[in-house]
Amino acid sequence: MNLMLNILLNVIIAFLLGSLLFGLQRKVMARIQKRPGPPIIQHLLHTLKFYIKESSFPKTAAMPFYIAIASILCVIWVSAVIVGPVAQGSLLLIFAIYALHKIVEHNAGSSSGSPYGKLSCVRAVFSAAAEVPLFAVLIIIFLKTRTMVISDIIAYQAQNGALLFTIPLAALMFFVLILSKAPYSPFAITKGKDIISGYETEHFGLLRGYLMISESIAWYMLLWIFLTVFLGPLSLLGYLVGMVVISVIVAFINATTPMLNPNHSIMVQVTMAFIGIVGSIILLML
Amino acid sequence: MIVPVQVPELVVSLYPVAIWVGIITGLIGLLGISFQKNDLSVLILTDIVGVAMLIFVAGVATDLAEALILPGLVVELAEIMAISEILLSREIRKNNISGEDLVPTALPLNMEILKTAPTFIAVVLIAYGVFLSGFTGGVIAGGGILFYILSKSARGLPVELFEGLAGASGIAWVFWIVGFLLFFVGPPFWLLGLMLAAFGILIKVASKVGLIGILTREEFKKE
Amino acid sequence: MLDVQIWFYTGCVLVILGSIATVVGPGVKDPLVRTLNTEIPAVGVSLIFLTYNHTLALLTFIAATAVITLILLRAIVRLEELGVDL
Amino acid sequence: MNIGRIWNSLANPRRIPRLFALILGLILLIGFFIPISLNDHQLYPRPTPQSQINDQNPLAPYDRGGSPFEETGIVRAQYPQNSIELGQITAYLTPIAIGVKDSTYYFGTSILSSPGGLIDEILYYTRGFDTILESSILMMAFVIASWVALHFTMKRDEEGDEKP
Amino acid sequence: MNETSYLLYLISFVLGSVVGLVLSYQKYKSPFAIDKIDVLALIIAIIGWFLIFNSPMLTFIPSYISIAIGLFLMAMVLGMRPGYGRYETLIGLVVGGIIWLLRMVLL
Amino acid sequence: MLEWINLTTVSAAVLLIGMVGIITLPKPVDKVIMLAILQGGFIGTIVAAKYLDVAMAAAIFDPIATIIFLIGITKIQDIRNQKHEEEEGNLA
Amino acid sequence: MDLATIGGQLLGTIPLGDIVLYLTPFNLFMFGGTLAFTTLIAISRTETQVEAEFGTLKDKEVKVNLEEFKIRRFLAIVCGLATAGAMITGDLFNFTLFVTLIGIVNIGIVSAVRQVDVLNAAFQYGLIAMMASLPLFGGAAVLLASTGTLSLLEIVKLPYVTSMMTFGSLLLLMGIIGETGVAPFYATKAEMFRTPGSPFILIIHLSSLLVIVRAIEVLLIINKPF
Repeated sequence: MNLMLNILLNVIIAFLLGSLLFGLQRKVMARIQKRPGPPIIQHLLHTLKFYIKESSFPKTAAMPFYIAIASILCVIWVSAVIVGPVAQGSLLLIFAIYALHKIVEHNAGSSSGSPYGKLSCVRAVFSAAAEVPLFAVLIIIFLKTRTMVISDIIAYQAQNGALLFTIPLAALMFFVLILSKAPYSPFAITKGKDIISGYETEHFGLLRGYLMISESIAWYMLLWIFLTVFLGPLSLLGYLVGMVVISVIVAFINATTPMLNPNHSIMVQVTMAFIGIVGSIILLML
Repeated sequence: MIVPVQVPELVVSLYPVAIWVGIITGLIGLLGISFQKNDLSVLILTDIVGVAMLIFVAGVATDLAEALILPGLVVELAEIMAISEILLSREIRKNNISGEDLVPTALPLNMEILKTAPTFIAVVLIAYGVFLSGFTGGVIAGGGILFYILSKSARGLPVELFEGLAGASGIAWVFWIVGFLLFFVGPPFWLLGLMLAAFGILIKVASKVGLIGILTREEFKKE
Repeated sequence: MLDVQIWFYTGCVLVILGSIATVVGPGVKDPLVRTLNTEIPAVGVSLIFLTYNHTLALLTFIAATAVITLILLRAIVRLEELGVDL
Repeated sequence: MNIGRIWNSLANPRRIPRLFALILGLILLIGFFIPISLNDHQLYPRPTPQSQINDQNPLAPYDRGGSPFEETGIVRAQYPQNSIELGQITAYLTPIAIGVKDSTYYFGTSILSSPGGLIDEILYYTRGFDTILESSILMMAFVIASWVALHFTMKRDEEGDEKP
Repeated sequence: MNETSYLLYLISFVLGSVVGLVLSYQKYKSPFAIDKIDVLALIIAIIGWFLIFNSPMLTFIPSYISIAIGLFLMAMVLGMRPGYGRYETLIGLVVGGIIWLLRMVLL
Repeated sequence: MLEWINLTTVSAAVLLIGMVGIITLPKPVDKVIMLAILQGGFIGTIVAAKYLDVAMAAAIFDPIATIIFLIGITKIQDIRNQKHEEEEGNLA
Repeated sequence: MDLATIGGQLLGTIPLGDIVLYLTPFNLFMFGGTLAFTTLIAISRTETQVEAEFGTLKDKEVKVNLEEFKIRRFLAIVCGLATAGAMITGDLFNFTLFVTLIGIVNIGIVSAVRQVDVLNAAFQYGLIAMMASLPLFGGAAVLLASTGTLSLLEIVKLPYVTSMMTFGSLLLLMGIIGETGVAPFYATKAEMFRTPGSPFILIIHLSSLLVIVRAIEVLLIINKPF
């Protein structure tokens, strides 16, 4: 198939499915909390809605940056789709993209000049400090499979069985990473409702639309990586089912837990990462 | 054979000792820092940590190791300078909220050596530094300039010199970059590249170190 | 060869004892004394450089130590002037 | 003490350098328990300490052979193919340096640290990029220190209008 | 099931949800309908789920088209305004599932 | 026994004496004097290694360090005395 | 062991004497990303913080004045370039120098502010940066001593890993953690972000995250786990 077409196809799939999963998540959370909840399509409609709304820019914003940052977020996640499902390139590259995502998250908050965005920005730095140790997951995967290239990891799993069963602690750490990206999660300190909408507070109209598109793609990509890396070669139906299952689990956790105080959120993550790393290394040595 | 193929045995036998000494020193310094409450003391103790780092590098005892010591030294010097300045600025900010103006104490020193020696020592050091050239020469010549400024308390240099010196060092840095590129772009002109690099960095470092003297000078000017 | 060993081990002794003195030595509550004590490890390191014939590094180190001392003393004096309690 | 409080105390910037120092110290301790030895196949090896000066070599301790513009000195670089003129610099002596060399045995360091000499070979040629960074670090530190000094520590009277 | 048909399914699901949402808002004015089953919605749901699970039974059209249509119809019911279309979806799922089971067992 | 007395050992001894002196003597000015002894031993060591140019540079820089310390000590003492007087003045 | 299993196929090298920079898709992406951000920062103006005042209903605008703006922009650009360099360098010592440069410039970017708390955080961060020079340079030196080379392209070819190499890379990691402020050392860094001047402080965050990602690659190259 034509490469450009393939990319386009995968990006659109990522966007649509990511939005639907977010919608599903809200629905599940609502049902757990005994509310009817919005339709599953709601998150997608929200995203599209912002494209027909008027865009306005705060007077206090850091100008070219404030606009550019929203589109950069989009660009980096599109490139994640290219590296991931399309090219099956290096896992390290995807994590570089994830690091850039943290940076954009941070700066989207601070470039507007709003105090809420600023708080979100400080928290983004906090939380980045917590999520970085989780990159140790990469090292554990590398120790196990001796490669960083996604297609090789898939081949390894096809031969030796899914990694989920051989390095479960790494999978757990990665799951915490995914959890921290979900809205309303105990670790989502950058988007906590105590700071309105976090870094998105001052982005309206078109820019907000960009942000929401990228978030949907990001969610899809994180789930995709988790399924690919830990569950081995899957059919498209398998991906679909896996993503729905993980989204529902995440929704269940989010619905039943409160948000943690920023310091505690970080240290919980770090402690888990520490246990995960040490435990995995012990498991590998056995 | 002037240069051996392998590292001499003496050096190999000394290496573990050097590393142990480095570890012990680093340990002492770091433990000292971790139980130290006073911020200024911590700053001084980081000097010890830097010493430990230098031992680590020196122990390898090749020409390469020596070439690596120099950056290490520079980093230490540069960071101590920047951080001590930040500490000062923090404390001034913290204490100056009431708006009272602090008058620095005048230096009551009236030593003979401060009147006669500086010019001579400074000239010797600068001449020697120019002869050495390169980073070492820069530090030595800069030390000479610094000492001169420090000692000539009454005849302070005008503040405009600050910008001028800073500009000179920027230009010198560009010389150095040009020299560096010349090595790879035009290998036959290596001698020109060498001279550009050696004297560019000499001027750069000397002016930078000399500038420290101007930072200290303001204390004396207020007499 | 014995000379080399003597320099090296004297350097080691100076470095270790000097850094202990800097951390817990008598009177180190006074930052001035602490800075003075840091001169001992500096000389010790110089001896180690000498052992390995890093003479150029040694030359630079001697000059740089003087500059570092100056910077530290400047900070100490200014802080003393401000009368701050760190 | 409960764990939440310990975690909270980690958010205090003042404690962080101390904590870092402690952890770093503990990691340094590992160094005592592993075998440490110097790999004797090093790049840029140098002769036994003091051997050159004991031989009354006027270029000690940095004599690496060669003569200016004619013969290259001996330098074992990592990638000789990337440095075409390797060894020329260490063999080069300025005219002043030649004069000093002929008159005394004990000025080798000075002679070979004036342009030419092994350290220049390494610092400017084979590892020139390091030196660029090194001088940039110094420059940046200076920009910072002088900026802070000029605007805050030296000018104390003009800042009354803006308080933190 | 390649990526193109995957995209087709997604789009038909989304479109179905949108259509269902819009139509249901026009049809029902009150926010909640408790225990009332809409027959039309029920029929649509059953056809939808039937098509999703049992597309091979309709040999005269390619399966990806029938699944897409099924998803569209199913989503129309599933995507109705909050509080509507739950029981219809459930019944449709059960019916579709039973037919699928029977087909699996019998054939 | 006598063959042990050469420049190297003597300098090493001077170095150690200087070190002990710096650590143990209580007054800063005494410490500076002991620092000068330490540096003397250091220069002796360099001379024993026959690097006269380095020894020269060290010989120039060491008094500079000493002077810097002296200036610092005098200044700090001055400041402390002033503060002390102010406090006494306040008391009176 | 091959570089291709980590960052993808080797695309090319830039030889500068002994220091050889190399490019894989991974390095290239991070290099390009950093440069893009740096360009954006260079052309942006800063945001204005609006803070509520106590006691009245007025707002207070916290702005970055022009002088401060210029110096911080300059330092931010230098930091961006240093980060870009650290992404593609193939020499250990060069890498540590880049990291050190990033560290000192980061301190500089916040040292120009007026809030005491931020200055305090900058000072504490500076202390860590200074201490981190011990593990950074020390780690590189230990690796040099045990392998006899500093070039990553040579280290990757070595068939063995000694415990000394692991020790060296552990030190290196500690140094990078210190310079970049990873948990549990995050507090000094995060506090520095409370000041206005958004595009410039962005680069602090950018550099630390990318350096950490790159450090993973370096550590994997040194400690070939098989």
